[in-house]
Amino acid sequence: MKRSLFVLLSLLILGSMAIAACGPATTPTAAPQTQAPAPATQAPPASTAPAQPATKTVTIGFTSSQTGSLNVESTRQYHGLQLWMDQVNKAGGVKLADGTVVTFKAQTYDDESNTDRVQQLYTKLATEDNADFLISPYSSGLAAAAAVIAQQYNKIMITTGAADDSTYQKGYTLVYQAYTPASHYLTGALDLLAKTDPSAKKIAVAYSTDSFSTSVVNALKTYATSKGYNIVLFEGYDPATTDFSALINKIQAAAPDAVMGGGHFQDGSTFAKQLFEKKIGAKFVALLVAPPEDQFSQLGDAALGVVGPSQWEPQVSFTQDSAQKAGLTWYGPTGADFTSTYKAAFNEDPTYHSAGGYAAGLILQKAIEDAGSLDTTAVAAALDKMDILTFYGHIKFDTSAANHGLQIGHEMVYVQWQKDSSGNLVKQIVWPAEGATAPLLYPIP
Amino acid sequence: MTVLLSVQGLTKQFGGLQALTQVTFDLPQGQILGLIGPNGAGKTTLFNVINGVYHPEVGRIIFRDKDVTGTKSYDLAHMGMARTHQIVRPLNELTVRENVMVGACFGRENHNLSKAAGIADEVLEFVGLDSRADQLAGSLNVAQKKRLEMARALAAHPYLLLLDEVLAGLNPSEIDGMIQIVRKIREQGITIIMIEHLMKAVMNISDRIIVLDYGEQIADGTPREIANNPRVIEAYLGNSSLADQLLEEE
Amino acid sequence: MKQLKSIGLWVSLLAVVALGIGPIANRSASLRETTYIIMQVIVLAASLNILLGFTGYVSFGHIVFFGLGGYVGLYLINAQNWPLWSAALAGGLTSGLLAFLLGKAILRLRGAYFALATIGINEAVRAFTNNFDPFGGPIGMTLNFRVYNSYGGAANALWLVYYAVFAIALLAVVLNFMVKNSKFGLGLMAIREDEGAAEVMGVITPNAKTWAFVLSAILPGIVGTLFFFKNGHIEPGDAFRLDYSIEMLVIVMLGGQGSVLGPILGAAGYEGLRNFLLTSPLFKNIQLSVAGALLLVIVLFIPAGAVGWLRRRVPILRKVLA
Amino acid sequence: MGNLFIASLIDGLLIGFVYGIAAMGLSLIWGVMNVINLAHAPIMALAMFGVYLLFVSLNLNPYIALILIALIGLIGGVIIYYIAIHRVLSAPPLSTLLATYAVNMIMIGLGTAAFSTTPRNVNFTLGSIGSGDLTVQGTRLVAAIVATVVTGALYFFLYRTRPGKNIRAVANNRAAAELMGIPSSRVLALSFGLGTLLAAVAGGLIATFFPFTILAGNAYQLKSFVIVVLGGLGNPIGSLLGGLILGVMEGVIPIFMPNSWVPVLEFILFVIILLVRPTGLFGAKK
Repeated sequence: MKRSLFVLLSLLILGSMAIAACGPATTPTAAPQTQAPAPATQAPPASTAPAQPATKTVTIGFTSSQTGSLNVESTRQYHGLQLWMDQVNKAGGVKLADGTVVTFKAQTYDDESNTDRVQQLYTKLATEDNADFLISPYSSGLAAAAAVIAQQYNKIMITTGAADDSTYQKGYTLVYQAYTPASHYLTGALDLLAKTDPSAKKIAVAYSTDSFSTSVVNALKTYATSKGYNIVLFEGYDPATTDFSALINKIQAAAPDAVMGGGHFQDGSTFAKQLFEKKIGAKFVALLVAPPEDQFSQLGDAALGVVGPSQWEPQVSFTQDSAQKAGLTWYGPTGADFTSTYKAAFNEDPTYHSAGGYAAGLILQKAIEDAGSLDTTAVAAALDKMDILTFYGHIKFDTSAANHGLQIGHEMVYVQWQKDSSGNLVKQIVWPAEGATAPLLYPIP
Repeated sequence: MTVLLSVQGLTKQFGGLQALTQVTFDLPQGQILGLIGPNGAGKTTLFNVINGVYHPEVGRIIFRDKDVTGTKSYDLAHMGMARTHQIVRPLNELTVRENVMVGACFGRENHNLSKAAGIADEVLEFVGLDSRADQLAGSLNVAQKKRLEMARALAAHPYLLLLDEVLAGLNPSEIDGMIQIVRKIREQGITIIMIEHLMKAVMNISDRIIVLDYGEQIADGTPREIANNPRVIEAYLGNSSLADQLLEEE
Repeated sequence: MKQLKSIGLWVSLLAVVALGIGPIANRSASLRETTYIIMQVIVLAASLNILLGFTGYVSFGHIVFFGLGGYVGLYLINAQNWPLWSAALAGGLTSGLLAFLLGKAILRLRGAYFALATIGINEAVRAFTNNFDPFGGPIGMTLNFRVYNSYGGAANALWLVYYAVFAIALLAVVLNFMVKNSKFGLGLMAIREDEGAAEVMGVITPNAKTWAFVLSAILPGIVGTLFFFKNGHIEPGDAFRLDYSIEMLVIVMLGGQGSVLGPILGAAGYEGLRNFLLTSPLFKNIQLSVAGALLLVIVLFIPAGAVGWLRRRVPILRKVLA
Repeated sequence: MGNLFIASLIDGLLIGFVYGIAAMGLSLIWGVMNVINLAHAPIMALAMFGVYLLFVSLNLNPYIALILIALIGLIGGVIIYYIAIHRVLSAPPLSTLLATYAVNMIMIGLGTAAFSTTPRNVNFTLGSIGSGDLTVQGTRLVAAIVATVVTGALYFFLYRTRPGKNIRAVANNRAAAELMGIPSSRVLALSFGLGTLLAAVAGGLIATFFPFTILAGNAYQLKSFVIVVLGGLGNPIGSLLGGLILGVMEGVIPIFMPNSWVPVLEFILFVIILLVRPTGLFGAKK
């Protein structure tokens, strides 16, 4: 039923080329409004409401990419944040030191996936909409532009979906990163390879020439060289590339043990598909961004064995116990709670973008609670001190002048597509070893 | 009599087509030279070559004692050569005055804007377009556009004026008006080459006539000589009595 | 006559001032950011107007000058510690130089061929920047927040940059007016109407076109530096965005090409419309389509743009609207 | 090294066929009516989605879906022509550029709203032949064959049939064609329809082996400009050859230098050819 509606809709779209000039009709969009039936039991911890508290609504400002190339990831991040907000509000909000009960509301605009309007919109958020706190847009480039505004208007901004290290090396004091920085994206994959097969030493790196992917592979290159690996090929490709034949032929000629790199979903999945079709024969393939996506399994056999770093996966099971073991404070819902409420609210499986969005809210909530106030300085101090474990992982920020706000607690997990007993593709966590749900499939069959 | 323009052995080809073959003539200052010939005889091509739009394969063009073969149109304009086009080319979205100012600004005398505006007004009065000065050139009718072409060329104060069928498409009274203008231009001492299909007019107004046929110069002489030249009659005029008629009518 | 003409200039300048004074009057930073973009668009559109409106050459890749200026400027600030103002000037001059070097060659092409060549150049420069390490390659360059301290802190720096772009918008209008009412401009307009005829009348077309190209490249280079200084970050995808180039064409077209007031009206109208569509709950999901449909209507039915339409409908305005 | 070269050459040629057919539609429209169709990219992208949807929902074989999509493309093109192009055909080039760009915006806007920018993938394979370094995918081979057949068919249509001859007559000289009684606006609409049909076929073919989003057409549109300039206007065989040249360049150049320099060379070559031979390497017209 849904399928045929979809077909009908798209035929309508094709047909509407015809009536295009007569003004397009409003097309129903996929973006679901949140009507989170959030079960109260799974709400994040919040102070139980006292009898007659003073109340205050705190505005959280951010832009998301409702159009343009970042639309998918950005929307998920938005959903995660929205879920957090619904839950915290439903649970009665946050109680400050002076007894005021704070609830949250979101103020958001479409940044169209490009920087042109980011500063305009964030300034509007900071001044006109009087946002108390800011969350970053999705992607490092947009977040870098927003950071200037946040710092300038003395607003705390939690960045999520912005992994680039460089933003946190530019002297900002109010920008805090929820993601593991780009420089750590693929280094774990190398550790994994080293542990599995110490004899594999030849690595080919092919990456999308965008800012994020280039940062990742530059860090990887430094790390690999220091570990005695031999980088037999190190080449960029245009992010819009669809035909990787030429590059793959070169990789094949270099005969590497492992292929690493990639960029975003589109190029990464295409690259993986063509690597498979060309029977490249590498024992280990680790790509950025694409593998953790569920759609990656659409590649069928081409997905088998591909490893990818992820900020978070539903199978990740941090618990109060693990917090105790690590000597950290546990905070927020469990992974299972997050996953089920998210599914219920948005009718889709959460990805790490969703979790990142939720985590950004959670970080802010915890900091406000700890500070007991909404004052920027106090909350920033609480963030500086923060050292907690959540369903999303460990959160701790660098407080040195050189890297202030850089995430140093959170670690990537690495997933690999494997086949279950009935031959279906499933995503397994293969690294770090403590959290692994299956051993690494090596070499790729 | 000083020679203003000397054309020596001009040959121009387009692909395999011989557009001009060995065209040679001298044009003394102050003369009106008529250029006639059937359609496709190469008359406009000759203008384009003299004017620097096309470059000849063979031959030389000497203008005011300088070899100007291969010189660009705009340089020739600065040296004092101006022309009109067979198919009018008004600058549609500019006013009539601005059209003429272009000629004055960028022509031989290289005037500034305010000086050019003055010249434009004079010239427009001369060709009888003064009442239309502030109209857009695109809004003129064909006859007015022809005058505008003329005015633009004149505003450059050229030594040599190339007129390409300025009479074509005009009604008889307009033709008379235009002929008056051409005569007055000559009185100012400007040398003219005119391409014309209207035999009566060209025979009467020219000091000398050159006949082109298939790019070849088949005759060169006074109107009377041309009218009696058997090759011209055969190739172009058709019968000899017509030629006599043309000459005698006025 | 003369007076009437300069009324046109004053009307245009007044329009820019009316748009730009708001944030200064009420010290609203949010309004300032909105207005900043309008001012930037005025500069870009007015610059493009010199080539498109006066000379009749459609540059589809004009954004290359904005991006290049931004890159050169940011590089000088970031790596060479130049002050913003001289870096911006250097950015503008570099763009002008590129236009000068390219001009003679590509301005021989006419119509759509020229448009395509400009796209090719934009793409070539973008791809080159991606490989050019001094500019950070694909990563681009990010300014250290400290840089803003030399301008009285970030808040103050953003105000300074706003004043600068405001001033440059006024300058761009004056430049448009001066070009339009100069002998040089008359030559350009002759080229626009009929290049062959202009040449025969003595307009040295290769030079005139090249200088028009250079003039239309310098200010975009300067505001490129200003924008990316304000932005704090530059990377190839943001600097050489072909879509932005096309937006500028739309704006010039919307306001009326070849007029001084046109780019201003176009910039204000277009940005107003976009802001409305982006924030309107009804249209925001299909804002691109609505904008496209509007553009189509304008192209089909009001090709002369707002100023052209007004001039045709209300002849009295013809003299006042420069 | 030898193997690398041959493998790169084969891959380049195969992708070249697709590039060629992608450019053919642009070239036809440009050659016939002097319109650069900036809506080429979304038309290709929508065709990709068309094949995808028919494949996913009705389980239709992609090649059968392709025929359906081609027909829709033809009709869609004719409609676009009458709405957006016809009125501005004799206006300055900017008008048609902006009119087609407006159509592009409308289509991309609606497409993004309907499909988001999530990548899709037609999970369809014909296996592959060859082994080791020299592996060729079935779908790509079929695409090359389809491209060749379509080129041949187009050539036959333009040179052997009445409507085709009419198109060429209008392309050569619209006024003269009208004098000879050729209904030029109907011929132009047909040419535009054919152009979009070709774009749709190219999009549909690409969907069988590359993942795509609604924005996926842009890269091919840019390449198509380069190819059209290489191959000359309105010349189907020229486009195919241009596509092959570009494909081979993209395949072979990376052997000698970093892959990321390929676009730099591509666009510099593009500008140079525009300057030196604007009629294309194989274009004789004008």
